[in-house]
Parts: sequence; structure tokens; C-alpha cells
Amino acid sequence: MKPRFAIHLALAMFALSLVAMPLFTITARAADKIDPEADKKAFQKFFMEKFPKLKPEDFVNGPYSMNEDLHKQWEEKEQFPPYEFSLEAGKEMFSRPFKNGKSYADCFPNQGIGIRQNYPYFDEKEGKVITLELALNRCREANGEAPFSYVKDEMAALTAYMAFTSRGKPFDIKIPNDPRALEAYQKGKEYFYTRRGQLNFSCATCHVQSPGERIRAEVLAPALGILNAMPIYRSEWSGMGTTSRRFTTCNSQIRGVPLTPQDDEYRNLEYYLSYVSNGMPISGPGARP
Amino acid sequence: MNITESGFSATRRLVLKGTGLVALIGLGAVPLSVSPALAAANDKYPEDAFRQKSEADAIKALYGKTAEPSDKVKMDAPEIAENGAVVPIAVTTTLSDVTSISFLVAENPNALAASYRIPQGTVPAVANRLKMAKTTNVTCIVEAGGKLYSATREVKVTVGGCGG
Amino acid sequence: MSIVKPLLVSMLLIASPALAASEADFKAAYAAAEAANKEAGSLRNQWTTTATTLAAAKKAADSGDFETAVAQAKEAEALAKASIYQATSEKERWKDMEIR
Amino acid sequence: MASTIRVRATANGDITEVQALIQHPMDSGFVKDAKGELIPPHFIQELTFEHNGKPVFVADWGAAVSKDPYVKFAFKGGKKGDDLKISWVDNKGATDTTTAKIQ
Repeated sequence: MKPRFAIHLALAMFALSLVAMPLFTITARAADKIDPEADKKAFQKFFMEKFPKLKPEDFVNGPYSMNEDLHKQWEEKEQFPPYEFSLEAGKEMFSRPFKNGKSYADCFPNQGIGIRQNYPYFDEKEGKVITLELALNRCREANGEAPFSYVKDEMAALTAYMAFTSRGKPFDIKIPNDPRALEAYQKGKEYFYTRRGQLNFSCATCHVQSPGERIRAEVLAPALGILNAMPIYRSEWSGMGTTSRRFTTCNSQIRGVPLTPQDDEYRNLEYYLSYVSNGMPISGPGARP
Repeated sequence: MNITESGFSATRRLVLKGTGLVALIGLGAVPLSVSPALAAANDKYPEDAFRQKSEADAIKALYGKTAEPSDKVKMDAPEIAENGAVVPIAVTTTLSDVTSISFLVAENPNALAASYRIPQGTVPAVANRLKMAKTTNVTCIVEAGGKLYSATREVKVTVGGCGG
Repeated sequence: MSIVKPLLVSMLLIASPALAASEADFKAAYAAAEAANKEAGSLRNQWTTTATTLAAAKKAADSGDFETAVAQAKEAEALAKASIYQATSEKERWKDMEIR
Repeated sequence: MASTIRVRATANGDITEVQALIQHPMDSGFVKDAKGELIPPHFIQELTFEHNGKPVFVADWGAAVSKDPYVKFAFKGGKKGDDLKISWVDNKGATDTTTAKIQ
């Protein structure tokens, strides 16, 4: 690791901003109104035009829709997918009652079946974004059970089963007309586009500017539909991964210190990313490189 | 996008670290296999063949003869493996009287990865998922009518992601 | 010309044993680096390399090599400052990449 | 403990296609754990498929077979409703067996 590099990076960024400064002032933006609907249309248009050959629902297959060789390997894997064990464990865990006799089904609308596409949602009482993983742990705590780790297999198994029951249903994320909801959405968007870590990448650097291109052996997935397959079994982890695990590992890969799973930033990010993928079918649990 | 090349973080790529480490680990006591020529046909686990380093030694230990490339052995392998830990490799053949099919990964610590006994009446085709230490040649051997036929493909393997 | 340079360097070395880093220098540099990294933390934008460089500085100091320890601590401070700069400059610049 | 073997055997015509996924770490013995110690080799060595008491497919596996191993093959002579017995043994002597119906 070359510490020298960090200095040059800092200086380069500093110099870059001096150049950008005048440019920035010319195109000073009026304090733009938060308009999720317009964002979503622009977001989906951008990717549809960038990959005209892809049908809308193909975007939920991430890198596998970007590369023929990878697509073939995926189809072969999908005959007997590696998340099969986690899915079965999740189904069994979901129906096993807690010590107090209640079970997850009592915590969720429609007994928790076929509802994944509505998560995350904005809870107007609490004024916060509630993701599926947070709701599951809250259900456990409400019934006197210890919460699961957000990045380990139990949470992945539960969310795998719940996602499986929603397969094919389009993402249906709602943003109520509540300034706090709009603000949470906006903060999620900001996180998505903000550069971080010593490598100075934002989520957009990889998933908006260069989806379909390789980053060493891996092909980058487009941001549109990137959460539809969650949770995912990654060959690289040879294990299951929840959305939380994916966000935190992405942070550390670009040398940014990850925040705690399910922190506001991550939940807002999931809220933004899910909203702009509205209409795309749920394809979880998924297999990924 | 300049990706700074840094030693990739040890914990994440442990599965590939094995390349540097060559350790002769005995695979448990198993009776010595019968004379090589019959090795494949008998029902013993080909212990010795799995312990060989090189492809040639493994084939000799397993079959006791050498293979000749044949286009009747159709091999299906990716050009760039999605991940070195899960590489889907499959083989089919139009040869008749097939008794054994084996897969070898040339530069793995031990070349022989898997060997299948094909009894009479079983279709001579197998698909499986293998681990590959690095970019190297994957060879499928088919034993048909007592002779060995082979097909070979190079599969590229490298780490993914931007390093961490 | 090439003979001069090493000559100069060696003279500098001879002349500066008194300037070798001391534990006090290390403590000051380390504290500054930690403070900067703490601020980066408040901006929710620390870098993993800042933490590793801080650890390296501490390790060097523990083994008594204050020369390296100070250098590493300064390095860590620079990294922390860069991460602070990144957080503040991105407050507005993120909009440049936004899909509109 | 649920069986570690997942099997799908489907007969069409005289050919029965069999797919199996087995839950097993398949440690090669070359990988270090987080603390830097070598994880000892622990992998399935032999996997046998029997139909009407006769082996129809026998796999001899080394350390290079992937975790949660998968294999696909086909054989003649099986028909819907027949039993297919699957069993494996690993280098530590552990075993598991299951019987599946051909669909």
C-alpha cells in the first residue's frame, strides 16, 4: 500500500476542485425541488437507453444481463442454485414459533408472505425508513428473542424466504407526502452519488458510469434493479449476503470505513435505490459471482 | 478509472492463497490401489491418483496409459470463470463403451479434481463445479473401449472487485 | 554532479542527530492525526487506510522507532484531512453525477 | 438433521436425468482461516448413486470440487416411481444417505 498515493490523491482532488469551482458557480443550481417521480423516470430512461437490447425485467439479473459468458454460467447455476439450502433454512425458521408461541407471521401483513416488494417503507409514526431486515429484528425483539446479526446467515435465510414468496411481484415502494419521507429519500440519493473512501468512488462511479464493464474478473451490475435479487449467494463469499452485508463490503472495498448496518444512511440508500427500481420484478434470493 | 493495485486483502481471497502453499497432506490411510491399469475399473477410491501433483502423473496413476486429444470429447467450460471457487465444467462424448470420465485442472495443487465411473447403461456425460487456483488448462479425459481420449480448454481465473 | 548529492545528504545526517524524532514529537503528531480522524468520523467519512496508518505509527512508537512513528502519524493526519476534504467537497459536488 | 443431499431425478423416455446438490464444506486443506491457521482437508471422497441395487454412477472426488458440490448425469433403464439411493463418504469417515423417487 503506497501512503504516498494518498497525498497525491488529496492534492489532485484539491486541484480538481479549483478547476471545477468556476464551472460550478456558472451552473449554480436553484435549490431543486425533491421530485422522486421525475428522478425515477430519468433513472430508468438512462439505463434503458444505455442498454437498449435489454428488456426491463432483465435489469434485475445484474451482471448476468451484461455478459453472455456470465449469463451461461448463471443459467447452469440456476438449475440447482447454491442458495437452495439457505432458502429452505429460512422457510423452516420463518414458521418455527418463538418461545412465547408467536411467530414472524404475526408481525407482518399477510403473514409475511408475498410482501417483500413493499419494503422498505416509510413509517410516518416514527418518521423513519423501515427495511425488511430491521422489521424482522424488531419482530424478534418484540417477542423476547435476541436480534440476528444483519450480515450473517440467519438474517439472509429469513429474507431469502420472504423474497422468494414475492418473486415476480414488481417493486412497489411508496413515498408518502411527508417532508421527512422526502428528506430520507433525498439523503439516500445523496449517499448514492457521494464519493467516499480513499479510492474516491461513489456507488454511481461503478453502477451508473460503468455497468457492464469489468473490474478485474467481475462485471459491474447496473444500479437499476440492483436490490431486486437480495439477499444473494455470492460465489466470492461462498455464502449468503444480505443488503447490509453488500453495502458494508462495498464501503470497505473502496477503503471507506463502513457504518453500522441499518444506520440511517444505509436505510435511506435502500429506500432510494428500491424506489427508483419501482416496477422491476423481485428476483430474490439470487446467485451472484 | 484508475484502480489502485494493492495487495488484495488476505481474508477475502483466502481461497486463492492456496496456490503458494504446496503441502503434501496425506488423505488418510487407504489400501494401495491395484495395478494402475485396473485402477479406474475397480471400486477403490483412487487415492494415489488424487495425490499426484502433475496432470501426467495423475493420469498415469489413474489409468496407467496416456490420452490422445479427440474432437469426440465435447467440453463445456467458461472463458472467464465467474469465480475460481465455483467453475461449472461439463463434458459429453459420442464415443461408445465409455467406462470412466475424469476432470483435471493442470495447475491446481493436485491436478486430478474429480473422476467418475460410468457403468454400462449410463449416459457418458457429466456436469460439475470445480475449484480452480488460477488461470490454467482444464482437461477432460474419457476412457472408452480401454483407450483414453481428451479435450482441453483454458479457463481464465482472477479475483474480482476493486481490492479493499 | 552526482557525487555532490550523497555528500550533501550525509552532511545533513551528521548535522542533525539532535533533530531525531523524540517521543514528544510522536505524541503530538499522533494526537493531531487522531483528532483529524475523529472529525472525519463526525462527518461519517473515515478511510480504512487512516486507521491502518495510525496503527503502524503506534507500533513503530512502541518499538521505540520514533523516526518512523512520526512519519506515519503525519501520514495518517494527511489521510484524515483528505477524507475530511472529500466529505465537505462532496456536499455539493455529488449533484454533478446525478442522472437528470 | 435434514439430509444434506438434494436430488432431482426426472425420467423422460428411457433416460433419467439426475441432478444432485450436497451440503458439504469441501475444505481443500490449502485455505487459511481468519486467524491464519490452515483449515484441515474435509471433503467428500466418494458419492454413489444406485438404482435397483445396481450402481448407476460413482463419483471419486478430490479437494478441488466446489463447496456444496453439484453433479448432473443421466442413465438409461430408470422409470417414474423407481427409487434412487444416494450416499456419500468423506475423508473423515462421515457419511449420509438418502433415497429419492424418480419423478
